[in-house]
Amino acid sequence: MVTAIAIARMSDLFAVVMLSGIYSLLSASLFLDLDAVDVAFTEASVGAGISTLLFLATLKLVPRYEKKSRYKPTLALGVVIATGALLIYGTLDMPHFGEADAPVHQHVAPRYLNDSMNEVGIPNVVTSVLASYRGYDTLGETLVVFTAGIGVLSLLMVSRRTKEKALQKVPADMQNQIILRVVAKMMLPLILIFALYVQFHGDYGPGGGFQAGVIFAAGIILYTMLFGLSLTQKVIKTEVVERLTAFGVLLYAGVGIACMLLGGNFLDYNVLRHDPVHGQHLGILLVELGVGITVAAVMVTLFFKFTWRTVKHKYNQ
Amino acid sequence: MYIIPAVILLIVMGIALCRAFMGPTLYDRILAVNTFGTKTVLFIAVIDFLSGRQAFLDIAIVYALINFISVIGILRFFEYSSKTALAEED
Amino acid sequence: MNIIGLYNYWIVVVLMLIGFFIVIAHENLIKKLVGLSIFQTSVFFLYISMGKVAGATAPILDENYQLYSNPLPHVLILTAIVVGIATTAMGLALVVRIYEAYGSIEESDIQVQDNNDRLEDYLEAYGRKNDTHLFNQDKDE
Amino acid sequence: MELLLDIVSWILLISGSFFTLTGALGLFRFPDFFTRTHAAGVTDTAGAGLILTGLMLQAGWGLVLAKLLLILLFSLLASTTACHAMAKAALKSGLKPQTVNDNSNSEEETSSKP
Repeated sequence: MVTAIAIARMSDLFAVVMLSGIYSLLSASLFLDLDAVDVAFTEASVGAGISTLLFLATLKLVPRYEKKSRYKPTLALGVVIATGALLIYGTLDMPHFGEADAPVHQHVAPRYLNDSMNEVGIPNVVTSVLASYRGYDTLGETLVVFTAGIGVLSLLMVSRRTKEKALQKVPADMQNQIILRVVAKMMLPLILIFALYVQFHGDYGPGGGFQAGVIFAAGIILYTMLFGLSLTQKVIKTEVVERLTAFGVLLYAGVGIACMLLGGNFLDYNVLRHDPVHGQHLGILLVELGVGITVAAVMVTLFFKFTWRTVKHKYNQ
Repeated sequence: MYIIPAVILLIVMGIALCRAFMGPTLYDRILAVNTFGTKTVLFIAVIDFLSGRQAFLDIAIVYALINFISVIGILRFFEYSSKTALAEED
Repeated sequence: MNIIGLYNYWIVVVLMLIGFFIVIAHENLIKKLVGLSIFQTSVFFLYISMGKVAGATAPILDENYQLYSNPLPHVLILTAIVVGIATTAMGLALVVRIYEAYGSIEESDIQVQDNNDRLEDYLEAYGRKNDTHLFNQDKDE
Repeated sequence: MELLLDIVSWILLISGSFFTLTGALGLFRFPDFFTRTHAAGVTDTAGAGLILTGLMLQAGWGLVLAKLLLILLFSLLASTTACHAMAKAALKSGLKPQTVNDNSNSEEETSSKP
């Protein structure tokens, strides 16, 4: 909370971004305290990692300082306080914090908790709800991520000729940071293996496609930051990454259609194998893989686009 | 027995946060962010043992990784604008 | 206890208001996006804190534990976070384009420029190109 | 044996906490950036190492131990490297270490950088 207030006050955008990094670390700890392990996982990797990096990448392209506003914020403050009073008045009827018999816990949650072991057969209820019970929803979310990737792609397009010209002129960054490079080289395989572990261990512990995708992307972004775009392009072609974005979504939807072909409903994994529980296992594994691929590819694409934009600007100067 | 390290780590996180708010130069802020991150990693590890359920160490690992990556990212930002880095006015 | 038991909602409300305030009171677009993400986090907190059951543990089934927190909010928020970053990235890309087009990311500057452009079109249409005194002068301050 | 392990890990945890606390005090009280880096960097390593070792003794053989080892490895690598990079970047950007006299730099922070 204090962090949020400090964010509101500061005019140096850079400090603001860093504080928002701390803020999301803090909120992830809070999520952990509230038993939301998977959410803490996601918030830590997304909020503290990727979003900070994206904000920084944008700050490279725009001015760093905020101008003093010409208007007095009294009106805004008034509106905010009025809203707050209404909201607090609204909370007075809410169930107390931590109560077990609140209405939220009555409806579908008991079924998930009691039956998912028999129906889906994996211990992490969050994963089973995510990938199996609410499979449509997750497909939708993956599509949203995909669409955002496409949107950024079209907004920040840099033509190939410009890229090639710019690469020859603009030198790679951080050439002189030898220690950083060596350490990053040591850490990179560990990061990637850990991402795979998160991906495939999501059934049993915290983790899953979303988190693994983000961690994988973070590893690749680390490499890009230290070794420059041209070297990364040799390892991972932009075109390949962009196709992988679509491939993930298609894999997800393909599993659904395969279920239909085998005589079940869309995304009804029970029919994938003879034993429904095995079918669920296979289905969740594939679907999570699809999610992971899409998320990782979209995040990498986003970062690439912002970085290319920076390179282009430097070239134009 | 785990409660003492947990409390001390919380205090330390508070102090690091103060430094991040005050920080005369930007580098102080980065340093505070880094310290805050490592202390969070330790805190989560200790909390895992405190709650007796050790399934959540993955999160601590993610924190350690992300912390490193974001510090590198911040430093890389300064490869471009190192001259303006010191001219901070609050 | 009666009212204190609601403290989690109050934290949510305060966070939400801070985010809201940043969004409406600041003119810098990046600051607005940061405010938006604070707002977002407050909603996440609302959901997650509703799902918490006192004395329960994380919803990963284990024989040693009986009481689990509600997994449903976790699922919703998990996907919401990732979607949130995707939309934030979209917003950032828009900010970059706006900066390239206008040379500023302050809302008021952009508005001034837009108005001037419209005025210019209008004057041109009526053949009064030389009435430049009508322009808002604090275009590039 | 159990008791011995408990005692040792107890000592490690307490001393690790002590180190982190002193480090934080240093971070808070020291006069300029480089001394702060020194305080934070050294105690990060020592404190994190001690606390994680203490936890490891409690963990017993298994996946938990491996994960703790991994965290230890990461924090040893990452925090020291980050401190080094920060000090280097700060020095390059023109931030001068505070000196005791005008002619002699205080050794500690200059020796940590190549």
